[in-house]
Parts: sequence; C-alpha cells; structure tokens
Amino acid sequence: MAIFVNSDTKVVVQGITGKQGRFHTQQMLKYGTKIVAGVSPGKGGQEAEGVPVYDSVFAAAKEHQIDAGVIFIPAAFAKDAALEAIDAGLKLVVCITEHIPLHDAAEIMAFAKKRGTTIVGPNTFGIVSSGQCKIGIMPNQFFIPGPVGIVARSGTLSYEIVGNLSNANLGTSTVVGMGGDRIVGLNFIEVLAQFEQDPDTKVIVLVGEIGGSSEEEAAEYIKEHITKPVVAYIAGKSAPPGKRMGHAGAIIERGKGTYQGKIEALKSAGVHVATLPYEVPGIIKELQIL
Amino acid sequence: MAIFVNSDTKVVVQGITGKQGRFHTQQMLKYGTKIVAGVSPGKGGQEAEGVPVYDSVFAAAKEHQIDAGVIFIPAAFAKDAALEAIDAGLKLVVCITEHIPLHDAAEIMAFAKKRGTTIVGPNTFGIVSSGQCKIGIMPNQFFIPGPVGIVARSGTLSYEIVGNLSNANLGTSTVVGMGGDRIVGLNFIEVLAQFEQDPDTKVIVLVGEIGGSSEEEAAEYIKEHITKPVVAYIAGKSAPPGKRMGHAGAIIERGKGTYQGKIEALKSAGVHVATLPYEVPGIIKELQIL
Amino acid sequence: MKLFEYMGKDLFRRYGIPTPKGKVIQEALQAGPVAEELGEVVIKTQILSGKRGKAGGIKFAGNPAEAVEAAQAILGQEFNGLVATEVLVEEKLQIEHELYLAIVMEGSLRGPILLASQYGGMDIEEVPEEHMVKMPIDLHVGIQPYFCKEVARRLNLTGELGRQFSEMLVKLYRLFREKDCELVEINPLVISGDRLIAADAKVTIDDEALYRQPDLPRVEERNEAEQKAHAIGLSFVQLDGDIAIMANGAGITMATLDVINHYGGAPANFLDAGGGANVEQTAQALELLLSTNPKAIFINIFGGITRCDDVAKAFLQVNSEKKIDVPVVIRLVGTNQELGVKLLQEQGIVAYEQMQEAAMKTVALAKGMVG
Amino acid sequence: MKLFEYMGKDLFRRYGIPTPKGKVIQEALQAGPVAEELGEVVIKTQILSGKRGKAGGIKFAGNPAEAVEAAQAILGQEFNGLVATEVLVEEKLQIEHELYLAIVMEGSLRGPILLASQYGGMDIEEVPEEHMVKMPIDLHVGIQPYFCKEVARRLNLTGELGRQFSEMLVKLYRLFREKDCELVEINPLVISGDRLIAADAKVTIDDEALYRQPDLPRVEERNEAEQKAHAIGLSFVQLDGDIAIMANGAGITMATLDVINHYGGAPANFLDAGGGANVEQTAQALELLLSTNPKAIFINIFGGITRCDDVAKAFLQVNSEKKIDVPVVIRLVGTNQELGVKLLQEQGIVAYEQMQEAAMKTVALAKGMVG
Repeated sequence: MAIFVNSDTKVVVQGITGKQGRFHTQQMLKYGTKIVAGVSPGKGGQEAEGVPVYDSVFAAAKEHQIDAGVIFIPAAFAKDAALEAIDAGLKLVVCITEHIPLHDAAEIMAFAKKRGTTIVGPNTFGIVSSGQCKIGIMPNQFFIPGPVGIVARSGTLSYEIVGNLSNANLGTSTVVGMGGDRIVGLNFIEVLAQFEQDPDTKVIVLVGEIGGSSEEEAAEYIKEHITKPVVAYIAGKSAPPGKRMGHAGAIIERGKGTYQGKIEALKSAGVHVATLPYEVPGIIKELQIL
Repeated sequence: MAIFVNSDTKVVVQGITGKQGRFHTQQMLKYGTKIVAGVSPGKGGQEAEGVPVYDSVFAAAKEHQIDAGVIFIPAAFAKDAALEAIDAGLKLVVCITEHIPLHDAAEIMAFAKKRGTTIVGPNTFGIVSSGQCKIGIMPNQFFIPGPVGIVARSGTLSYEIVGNLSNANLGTSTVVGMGGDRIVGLNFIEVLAQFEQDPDTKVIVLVGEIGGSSEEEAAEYIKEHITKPVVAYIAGKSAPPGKRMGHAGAIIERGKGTYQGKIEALKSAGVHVATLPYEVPGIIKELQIL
Repeated sequence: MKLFEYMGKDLFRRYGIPTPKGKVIQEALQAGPVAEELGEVVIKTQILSGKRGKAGGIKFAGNPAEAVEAAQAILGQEFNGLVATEVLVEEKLQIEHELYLAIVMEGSLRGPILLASQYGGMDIEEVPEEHMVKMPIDLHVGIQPYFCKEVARRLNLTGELGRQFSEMLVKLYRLFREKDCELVEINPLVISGDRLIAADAKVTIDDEALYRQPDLPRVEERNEAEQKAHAIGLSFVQLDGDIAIMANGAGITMATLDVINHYGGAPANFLDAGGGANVEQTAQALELLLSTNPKAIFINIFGGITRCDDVAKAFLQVNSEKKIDVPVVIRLVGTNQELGVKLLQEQGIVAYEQMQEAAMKTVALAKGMVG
Repeated sequence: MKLFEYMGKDLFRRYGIPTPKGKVIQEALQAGPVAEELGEVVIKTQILSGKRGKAGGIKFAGNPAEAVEAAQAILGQEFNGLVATEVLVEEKLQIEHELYLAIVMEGSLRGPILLASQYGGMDIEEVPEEHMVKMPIDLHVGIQPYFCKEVARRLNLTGELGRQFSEMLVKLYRLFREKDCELVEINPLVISGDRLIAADAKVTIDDEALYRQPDLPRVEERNEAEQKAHAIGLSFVQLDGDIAIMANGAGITMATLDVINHYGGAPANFLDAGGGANVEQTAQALELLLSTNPKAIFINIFGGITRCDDVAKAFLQVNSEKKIDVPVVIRLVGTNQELGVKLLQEQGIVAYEQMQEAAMKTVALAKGMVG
C-alpha cells in the first residue's frame, strides 16, 4: 500500500532539463519511479534521461496520464509552476524548491486547496514509498521497505533517522518530507491520518523541530485519532529564541514554538519521545510491536 | 423530506429592517419558516417582526444555529452581504436581489464554491419546501404539499404553473427558483440530482427559458441520471434573437440559447415538453404515475 | 451595453493593447486629412453589428480622394438594419495572419472563460470546435504567466510574438475585470510583421454595473419607447406585432407572448411590469402601451407580490383619465383577486381567470373577429 | 527582515495610514528644532526589539531643551542588548484609548490572519485570549467591507471611528500583500480625539521576497560572521559556546547542536552547509568556522546529495592550505562514504560513523579531557 504515492503513480518533472531536474530524474528513475514526462518551456519534443519533454504541464497531461508532479524550478518562478500543475489537474505536487517567498507559498496553497491538490513542500526532500516510488531528492540507498512510517520537517535529519533504522533492520513504508518553510502544503495531521489507515505502517515516527505549532496540533490529533504507536524526535532543544535555525519555519517567536512546549504536548498525547535522534530505533524495539 | 430546506432549517434574514426585508420576513414567518435572526448593521439589539436583529451575520451566528440566509440588500451592496454570509459559514444563501453586476455574481459564486455554500439566485423568488419552509418572496397561498418538484428560472411563471397544478389538485414538494440572471448559483443539474433522491418528489417540472445553455446541459444530465418523469416548459418561443427579454440571462446570442435547441435537447432526453404553460398539469395526469 | 468599435479601441489603448492608428469621423470630407496622414486606409462603418464586411460596410482606399469617396458611400447608409452615422478611418495593416481572442462571462461556468483560435477574421461560430482554445479563468487566481504561455503555445505563438501575446492577454483581462465586461473580443487579432495588433474591438459592458463605470462612454441601443420604459424602471422590448402585452415577471411575459403567438396573434412588445408593481407603475406601463397604438391590449397578471386590486385600480385610473379606445383583455389571478375582479365588474369590465381563454379572446379582438 | 519603527511608519504614510508627526534623528541636538515644531514630544529609541519602554528607551519631553536631553540620554546607550544609534522624535498624542491590530502569516492556516484587540499598548501575549479578535483572511477574497465592519464591531469601534478603522485595515492589508510582509503590527493603535492613529509600527518583510522589493530600505540584523556566511550562501547563526559545528541540512544541524549540548558541550554556532554542498562551499564553510577561533570543530555529515568524498576533499584542502590547529572531529556517513573515509585515512585522520560517538569525542576534546 504505502501512502500518497505508490508503484502506480505516474510522475511529471517540471524543470527536467535543468541541472537539478536532470540529475534527480535519473536518480528517481533508478529508484523505480514511473516518470512519464518532463516539462521545460521551449524544449517540447526533446528527451531528457529518456523521458519525453513538453512545453507545459497541460501539453504533457494531454499525452499522458499524470498523477503527480515534482518541481525543480528556481524560487522566483516556482509559484507559477505550481499554479500550472494545480490548474492542469495534478493531484499531488512535490515542490523541492527552497527560498520561495512566503506570499507565493500562501497563494499556491490557496489554489491547491480550492482544487483539491496535495502540495508536498516547498523546501522539501520529497516523498518516498519505499521500493515503489520516490518523488524527491533523497538518496536512494536508504529507503528500503518496512513497517515504519516517517513524517518530517527536515531532510537530512530524516536520512539520519532512516539510516539508524536500517542499521537496526527496520525499513520504512512511506517517508514524507513536509518541508522546512513556514507555509507548507501538508501538515503532520494529514500525514498521520493517512498512516493510521495504511496497513503497511505499524509504527509512526514524527520528526519535528522548533518553530510554528504543527507538532502541538499533531499531538492534539494523535490523542484523539491515532491508535498506532508514535515515536517523536524534535530538533532544536538548544536553539536560542528569535533566531532562524536554517529553516524559515524553525524559529521561536514570542514564546511560541519552543522545544519544551512541543515535547510536553507530545508526551501528554502518549507519544514516545526520543531525546536524541539515534534513540529512535531503540524505542521502537522496546515497543515490541513488530 | 423535500430538498435543500425543510421544517428544521433555521434562517437569518439579511436586510431585515428594510421595507422588502420586513414584509417578506412577516410572510415567511406566516408560512412557518423558522427565522431565528435578522441582520441590519447599526440596528443590533432591536427586534423586527419579533425576530432579534444583529449587526452582522457573524454576530447572529454566535447566538443562533443558522443553516440558511436570505438577502434583501440593494444590488450595490449585495455582493458584500453574500460574501459575509458565506464567510460566516452559512450552508445555503438565497439572494433575492436583482440587478447585481455580473462580475459581483461571479465573485460570489467563486467564494461560495470554495466554502461549499449553495447559492440560490441572485434575482430569484427563492426556494420553498411546501408546508415546511419558504425562503423567498413567493405568495404563500399557492404552495401546498404534493408530489411535484419544480425547478425554474422565472418567478411569476412558476406561480402560474403552480397555480395550474393546484387547480388540478397537484401540490408541490419543493419549488426552486434558480434566478433569472446570467450567473446563478444553482443550475438545473444540481436541483435535478436532489429531486431524483427525494422520496417525496414523484415527478419533476423544469421551467426554463431562452438564453444560456442550462436547459441543454440539464437534458444531457436527465438522459444519464434521472429516472423520474420530467415535464418541461420553456418560455420565449416567440422572442427575437439579440433582445434581452427582461431577465439578464434571457437572450439569444450568436445562435445560442434558442427555444428550438432547448426543446430538441429535452425531447431527445425523454422529457415531456409542454408547448403552453397551462398544459403542464394535463401532461402529468397523462403520465398516470400519481 | 455594446461599445462601438472605435470606443472599444480607445479602451484598448488606455490599457496598452496595440491597435491600428486611426480616427473616427462623422463627415466624409474628414476622411481626406486622415488618409493623408496614414496612407492606405480602411474605412469601417461604426454600427453595433457583426458581419459589417459582408454588408458592404468596410471599404479600402489607397489615397485621400478614395477615402472620402468610401466614407461618403457608407455614411448615412443602412447596414444590417442599422444606419451608419460614424466611420472609423484606419491605417491598412499588412496582415500575415489573423487570430481570434476573447474573454467572456460564461453562465455555466459561473465565471469568465478565455476563447481563442489560430483561425480568426471569420465569424467565430464558423471555426471548427477542434480549432478553438477554451480555458476557464479562475477569478481567484486570474491570468497568471503559465496561463498566458499555455494559450500562446496552443495558438502556435512563439518567441517575441508569444511574449507580446502574454502581455496583451494580461491587459485584456485587466480591462475585462475593471470595466465590468460581459465580453471583450478581438477578431481578428492580427500578426503584422513582428507585431500583434487588435484589428477589431468588440466590448460589451454589463448594464447592471454601468453605475460604477462613470468614465465609460454611453451607447443607447434602445428605441424611444424602450428608453421611456427604462426611465420608469420597466423592462420593455419593442416587437413588430399589433397586440400590446403587459405581464408581471419576465418569464410569464415571455410565456404570454408565446401564447398569443400560438393563437395566431402578433405581440407588439414585451413589457414586464415587474413582480411587485404598484398602482402608479402599472398605470405608467399601461400608458406606454397605449402610446404604441396597438390593435388590442392584453394584461396578464398572476398576482404574487403584485396585488390584483392595484392592477384593477391602475387600469380604471388610466381609463378614466384618457378613455382607452382599444380593446383591453384583463386576466387577474392571485393576491387580492376577488377585490380586483370586483372593482372591474363595478365598471362593467370582465376579468378572465384562465390565461388560455383570455389570450384567445385577445387575438380574436385584435383581428376584429369579435366586438 | 525587521524594519525600524520609523521605517514602518514611513511605509504606513505611503499607504495613507495615519501616524504621528515626527522625525528620526542621529544627533541629540537635532531633537531641539523638531520639538520646537511639534510641542510636547516623545523620544523613542530605534532598536529592533519590543519592550523599549520598560528598558528606558522611551522618554517624554515638554520643550526643546528637555527633548535634547532625552535624546542624549538614549543615543549611544544599550537597550535590551542593542545600541541605539537613532531616535524618533514625535508629537505626543492625546490618548483616549489604545487598541492592537496586526496581520500575520500563519503557518497552520497557510495564509494570513488578522489579530486585533480592544486592549492594546501592552505586550500582546499578555492580553487574555477572550479579548483577542482572530479572523483568518482568505487570500482569494482579501479584505472586504463586511470583514472590516466585523472587526470594527468586535473592537467596539462605531460611527466615524469605525469608518476610519475600515479604511485603515484595507490599506494595511494592501501594504501587507504588496510588500511581502510576514507581519504588520500596530501596537498601540491609538484613539486620539476623533482620530485613529498608528502610534507604533512593527513590520517584518519576508527575506525570501526582498529581491522583488527594491524600494524598501535594508536593515542588517546579522553580525559580521553571519553576513559573511550569508554572502557565500550558507545558513549561519552565531551562538555563545566554543564548539564550532557544521552539518548538512537545517534539521540535522539543529540535532547536532542538541547532541553536543546533551553531552555538556557548548555550540559556538549553527552552520548548515546545505543538503548538496560541493567541495568549494564546504571548504568556505570550514574556513568560516576556523575564523571564529573555536576550541573544537565537529563536522557531522550524513551524505545524501552531499558526497562524503567531497567533504573529505574540502577538509584536506583547507588543512593543507592553513594547517588547522584546533581539534576537528569528522563524522561521515552516506553517499561515497568509503571513498571519503579512505581519503581521510590516507592522511591519518579518523572518520567516525556514529553521531553519538563523534559528539562525545568532540565535547571531550573541547574540554581538554583528551588529546
């Protein structure tokens, strides 16, 4: 099963002829992702990595059934690319691009909501259903099938945890990168709800960080709706307030978004909290559910 | 049962202290409509026709459960009133106001669609589920319960047909006035779909007119989805092209929206077409389904 | 409200949409100096109708003398039933290709749609469906760069022309939104050398929004009687028959015309007195009908908000003031029916209850078949 | 990017939002003429921090001499850790009531929200929840008249003040949208006689959108090292510890700080070299760390896009160029791990595989507990 994407998902790559787009198309194809088309204005009719290139998502969608898109487009043009993907009817759009202006992100989300499109990102490493479909920039080798569903705000930190899990012989069902920006398309709640329904996912790992309130909202939701065990790791315990820690969303402002607040909320929701990232596999083993 | 509104529907009247608003509030109350609140900015705290008045729909919605609203507000301010009703979370809004600018209507519909609000009108006589709930300006005396569901673009013409039906001892389940403007919230299809599901409705009467393409679209839909008998009357057979016949929507333009085109479409969908409005009851009797 | 071509082009220029150089004139002689300046010109009659070319309302001229002659041949003439009082004298464009572009409010979409075609210049209804580009516009998102590029792509406009097209489309949509348009249409949109130019302009403004468009010119399409009706708030359309008709509500008025027609009568007009007319409005409506000198008058009232006694009072008032000398058939049903019928009866006037019977009687009266 | 109060008020004025009369000055003596003109004044230190009043950064003056004195007392002083180099001299408002008004981008709503309160002037976190008005703004619909009236109603602003408020709100939202704001805040929004005036202005611009806001002033909050890092495209935050840290990715860098902290170490910085840094970028990052004179350096790489051999090469390059003399702990996992580890080994450098082990070693080294 897996969530959001699977071995049937047909993908278009926006910005396929750029350096990033080309490289990651290659990597995704290697992983087994069904990339059916690429888009690059003015380069319609060409091929990139063996994938046919079109001038627009509309043009690609006329020739192929397309379920999802992935955006490798510079920040200044990413809004337009995302709006096009939404307007062309894509059901899921992964926006890898970072540094997208906040108001642009808000406009993307408003249109996506109106049309029922799921946006992953922006500023995400993407989403991967292990062994089936990878839409994103994560290294192929770490994502092997298994019972752990992961939802994270941060990329490399997820790889770290996935790496630790695989050292402990634990694979992943789906790994979702929500993105590090203030405004992202998916929040923990929507992903948790999917994991709860997914028979392949036996345990959920939530990788959060300081800033915003999505971990607190997730805790509320877990309390009411999630029956599967949840293990959480929150980064940023030692971060000072008022400083943006790399991610646009990772900032403690006006006393909100603190590590302590998040941990308390999660604990009171029955979530198993790891203090250090490499404690996650041990906690899962202790649950004795696998 | 009935569709869209019933004896449980709780209604707010926007513009309740105006001449029209006051008069029709009185009439609706007489009919048995559950009017729980009225809105008139600056008059919060007063009463009108025994109904408590609030300064805004938000203020009214804080004090009462409200399902539907009806707008008696001059055209220039009707868009704002409708947007407020939608934003305040009303599920159904009947917009009686005529002469609303086209772009305003489009903006209302765009917001309503986003929020899942059903708009009846603008430029409508409203909607009535006979014996249960009347939201609109139709004369009370003609709307008695019965097996005929009516959906119409025009008010007085509907009364004419309802009058003819009641002379023939046929009452109505729900009568829906879509409104005479070019852009209205409900089209025939959405109403037909509801009538199809409504056990109280045994036969459907569609009252159309020249202009636009909603009758043609209705015919397509009826062919595929409606199992109940449909009787149609279309006004405007003798109207010349290019002239607006009272309603903003009633105009034959560029060869589109003609009487002939509509009749043909309806007939080919198996609809029983009345050539003259007073033929409707006879056609229903001939169907021998009641 | 439809704008004349030259008004539409003025509006285009205000929004930065390229149009041919030109000038609108009322006297043929004025064509001379314009042609002097512009060289080869086209002279286009300014009427609110399409198919002007086929009707002979568009002529070309190679020099000032020819221009004056062409203007003379058009001015004062009738085309498609409309008299030309103005002509537009414009530079003759070198035309590589003609496209079609429009934005229109579409009822079934409840919002605007873009229509475009690679094949412009002809009647757009004649362009095969597969050559039409139709893209709904989301009001909340408007016209975004990707949208323009996609339309340009489907029209095969690339490079510089594509760029010009995108720019034009954004401007056209702004005009459409800001000026409360029902329709903006450019047919043909011309490729002339390396430029895109709007060679025609058709702009229709929403009548209901005119109150907030004070800077737009006003064009009056109504005839005198229609203007009078409009001034007193009635919806009136002149037709070419001899039976004057008044009813209350647009739908029932249309139906009344149809019924009269069905029995062989010819309606003289459409007059919707409104769903809630009072005595005074009804009387005014009646006077308007009388002023058109019909052979008979049919008043068809189904009283909802309209009260039957008000209608009876209005009729009696007008009748006492100016002794109505054409046969009048009155059908009265609905609110306060008994009261209205009684008022009429007291003056010896019969009110009908059935539309059918009343309509048949009216037609018979108009044909002089009954007294 | 946060704007100073006076910049925010300049922006307010450009959008027609009423502000007190005033002038920003750098020299205390300049306060004289301003007070001469304005009468009673308030002198406000211009620093990017709240709670300026409590810190003594806001003073009142009844005449020019007092104004100069007050400016003198502020300029060059430190408030909340920030040095005041400018003060704003403003007319002292007669204050009937203080409100709060803000528009902010809210992550959980994925769009803007309006925040307002009848109780302004104080720290907004201290206002009880039930006195806060919170209304999400739909980007697609914007701020409509009903919305303004509803907020005004909830703030008990009626009549003329309500009208002024609605007008101000529309302008504030336009500013918020057009200037790519994360936050616009007026606290307090003052009722002075019959007028509403923005007595303070807090405006935060989205850093990612600065490229399209060329007409806004630029405010630099970063210190020197942070600016240097920003210039080479690295995300760097200076902290007050002594262990320099570099990792690849914001999340793992934060986690690395936490782990170091957990074992009793004190991170000197946050440095995210990015998820896909190459040799050159990594080398620059390393040089930056060296320039801060830490007691130890911890390089924590989980190679995804980042290649471990690139990191190894970068380290060896810097090491050969400028002989690194602080202890460096390198953890290398992921893409091209073997290659990277081998390159280091060839130079006698051990790479760790486990974050835990590496972090503990780093802390021990920084504390001089091991060689």
